[in-house]
Amino acid sequence: MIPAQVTAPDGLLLILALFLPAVSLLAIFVLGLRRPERIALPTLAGGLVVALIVALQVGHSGQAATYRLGGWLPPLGITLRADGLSAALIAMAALILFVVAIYARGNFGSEPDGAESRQPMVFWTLLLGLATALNTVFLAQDLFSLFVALELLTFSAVPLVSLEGSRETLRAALRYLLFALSGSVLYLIGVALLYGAYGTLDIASLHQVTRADRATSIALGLMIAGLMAKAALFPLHLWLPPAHAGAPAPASAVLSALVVKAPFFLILRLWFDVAPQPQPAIAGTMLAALGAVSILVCSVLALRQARLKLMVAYSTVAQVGYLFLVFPLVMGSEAAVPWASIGWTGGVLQLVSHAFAKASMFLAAGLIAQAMGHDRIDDLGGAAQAVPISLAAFALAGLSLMGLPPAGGFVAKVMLLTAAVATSNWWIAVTILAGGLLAAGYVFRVIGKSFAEPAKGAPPRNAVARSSELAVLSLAAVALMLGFLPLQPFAYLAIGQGGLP
Amino acid sequence: MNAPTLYGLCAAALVGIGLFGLILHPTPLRKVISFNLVGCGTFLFFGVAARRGAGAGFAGDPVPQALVITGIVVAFAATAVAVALILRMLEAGVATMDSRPEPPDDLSP
Amino acid sequence: MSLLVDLVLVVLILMAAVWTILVRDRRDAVIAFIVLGLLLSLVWMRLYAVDVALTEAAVGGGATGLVLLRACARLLPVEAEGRLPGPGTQIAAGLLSALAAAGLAAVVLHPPVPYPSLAALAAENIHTVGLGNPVTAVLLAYRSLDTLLEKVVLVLALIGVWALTPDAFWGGAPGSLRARHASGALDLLARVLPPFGVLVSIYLVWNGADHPGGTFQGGTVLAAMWLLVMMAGLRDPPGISLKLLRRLVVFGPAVFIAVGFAGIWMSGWFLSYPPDYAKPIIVAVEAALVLSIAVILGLLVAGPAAEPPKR
Amino acid sequence: MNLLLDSFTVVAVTAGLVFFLAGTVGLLRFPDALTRLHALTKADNLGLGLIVLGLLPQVPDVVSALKLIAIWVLVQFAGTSASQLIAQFVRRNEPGP
Repeated sequence: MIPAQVTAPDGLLLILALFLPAVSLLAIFVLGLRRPERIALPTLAGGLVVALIVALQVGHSGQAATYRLGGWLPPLGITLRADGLSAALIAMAALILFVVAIYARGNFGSEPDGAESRQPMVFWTLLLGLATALNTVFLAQDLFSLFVALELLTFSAVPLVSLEGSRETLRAALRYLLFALSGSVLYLIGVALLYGAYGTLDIASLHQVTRADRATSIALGLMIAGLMAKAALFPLHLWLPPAHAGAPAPASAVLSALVVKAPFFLILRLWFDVAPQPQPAIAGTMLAALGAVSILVCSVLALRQARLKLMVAYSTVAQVGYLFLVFPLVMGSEAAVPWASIGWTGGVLQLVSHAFAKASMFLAAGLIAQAMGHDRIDDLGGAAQAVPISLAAFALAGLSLMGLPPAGGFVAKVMLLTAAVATSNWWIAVTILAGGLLAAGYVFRVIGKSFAEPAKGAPPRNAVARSSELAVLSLAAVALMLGFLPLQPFAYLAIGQGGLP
Repeated sequence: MNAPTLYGLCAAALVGIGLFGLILHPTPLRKVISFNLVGCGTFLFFGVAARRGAGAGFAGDPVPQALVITGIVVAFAATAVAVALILRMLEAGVATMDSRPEPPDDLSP
Repeated sequence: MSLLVDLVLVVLILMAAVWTILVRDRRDAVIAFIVLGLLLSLVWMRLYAVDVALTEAAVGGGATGLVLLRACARLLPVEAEGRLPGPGTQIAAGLLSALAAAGLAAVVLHPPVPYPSLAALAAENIHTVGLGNPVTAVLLAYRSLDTLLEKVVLVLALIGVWALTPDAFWGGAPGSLRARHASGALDLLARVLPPFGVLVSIYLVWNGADHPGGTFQGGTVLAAMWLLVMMAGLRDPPGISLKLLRRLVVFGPAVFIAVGFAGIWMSGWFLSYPPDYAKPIIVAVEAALVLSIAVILGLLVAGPAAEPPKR
Repeated sequence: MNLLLDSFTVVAVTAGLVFFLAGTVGLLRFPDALTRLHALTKADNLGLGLIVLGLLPQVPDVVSALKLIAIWVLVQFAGTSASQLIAQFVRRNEPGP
């Protein structure tokens, strides 16, 4: 059973993507350092290099990179596989994690006496845990391994929410944990049913054998419902705003930019790679309808928040809603395969550009709060003078959320809009436009207040680290640069899709 | 009706009962217990798949059995984290009642 | 006749499950849940899944039950039972749950023919890893990635629990597990039982290569012995910054990852074993894991630090 | 010889089951915790002892026999300690006679 061929070096990099951060977190745990970032930062830099090499190799060879753990072939063994989409997403995750790490370097002050202290140790180990978890979600091809990956993600993300330890954040963390666990267990029931029906959990094998029968529909329905809870799709979004707003800024950035994207990525996988084709139109319409409600309701809620971080968190629910619009747009398109359709491409680009924009926005919100000593939107007067770079980053990231040129969000939303018009889904087109207007409302509200005169007797402003501000700006710049991509399906993302080599 | 089918129905009922508890109970500890019930039902589905897949000299398909072992341990870890959170929340709540309440909108940098 | 036994078990399980949900007192709910766990381990025996039966009894019923019971003991005086939602919500919840259960039951009643299984593939390949117990072969060879990642999950869960330590107590020890009215009987048990427990856990791991048993079962027994000693008050939980403790936690996963990387140059793939040495390597990995699992499970039960560190 | 051993097994195991049954009836029917405990421990010890004794002639080798005996001893020990603990709990919580 052990194949004779030697390992391809590109495949081996996938192992590094998983275990480099894992080894590093174990090292931090065992060494008990005063400054864990001295291990974590180089690891995340290494992770970025690994992810970029994988992405370049996939692009260069035009083929997905695969690795079989222990040499075992599926269905008995587990495969890691980086197709174009996975490669792009691990590169995205690695870049955001690295920049967030640079930002957070000075954030968790450590004890002067050389002893390990709680917040740095927990933050850095769990950040590395998130790196392992995200890479596993993006690369693993086995539905049960993906369950373990989701649990890795949950266990890394939840304690970050309550890092500060106040009662509110503990409550938010507990609610998040309960939602996440319920989602996992629903997903796991689906895994059990699929194994009972097909005797394999390997996605590529399932792709060829799934039938449109009752067991498969129930299994996929439960799995997608569970993942919806984890992705905070309306009406299962209640946990997200307090959790993402309560976490420290760098943790919020990673949670909003990356962690909620992982369950959506799995829905995408289930929908296009596992489910028997074509799916019932009603299912896709339902997901899109929930996405549309997410966009409208949570954008309005974002507009009404008094606190900056809560506003940004509600905006995350709204922006994740856009991702769910993809399903009817792809089903109605004339493209031969989903990834050749402009709707699918727009969805993926929305995922990536929102990740960069939202990471930048949360970090900027953190810096603004740090400088002003509070994050009440109405009292932000003077922020424009205090932290001009952060506010500029906030505004640039805001462009992406609104869908204005030249931001990445603009290209993504125009693609979705085009697809909606082409497939005559007018209600989706209207939702996209309305969501953009609402986003403009909440972003400009912050900008406007920040340029106001500071209130009399305002407390002195705290200084913020220049390196943190540059990190925030660089993320916003990436979100902006994505706006120069052409308005068409990308060949890169199609590499290795649908079981192609 | 054979034994695996019977246990399969039992698993379905366990999931249903657990989901009911998960929605019904307002207190977090009861939710955690209900989550464990759903977990038990889920694992039993794997057990049914294992028993039905008996063959090649094994009394059950070993793959789902192994998955269940992994799953049980993960569920235990989840329970431990949830319980620790519940207890800590309680302590924090008790602590803030007698100490000066902090202004809710101030962030410590 | 044989089906009658199954039927009785199912009825008992469903009674325990309903009791768990409906009983008012939360301690009663936990006890019903523990009973359910024990009944389920009987079910796993009836399904010829002895490895799972051992794990369910040790982890599912035992360790989970202990965590929940300890939570009850600390919650009881403080937190009141919450108010149940109104009848409308209750009916909606009931309908939703019934619908889910009915859908799942329908799937169970119509299994595919022939039933898919990986048993044949697992049997075909088991000689290359030299094991007799196919479940161990799945856990440590075919699907070793899951097992390895799950160890990382356990470490992260431990960090998650420790993250709840109040800042001033970081580095201190979890609160004493000593039972409030520890007695002679518990004391005697804690002095006499551990040597046997250690023996049993070694047996479970050693035996697990070829017969039912394995790392988790062994690790849980070991953890139970440690917890017994702590509950009798013979030892208190160690400080969470203790170097030895940290090393024990990391030891198993680190060995596993190292063996994984060694596999690359020994036999070509990450987490592969050279055919001639597969069994001894696997048993060595299990032995390393058992220690770490025992320590992690014990620490997860003990909870976050509750006293300032001793300087 | 075989018949003799087999009939010994049948008799001993049946007797053991009777003790378990008696213990269970006692658990259900006796009025308070201490007497219930009394019925349960006595009957279970004897019942398990008889079952183990009855099974001994059926085992293939000495190691298995030792395992059976070890199980009995451990259950004895655990049962005794557990009932001690329960009894102490009862005495603390109920005003004694």
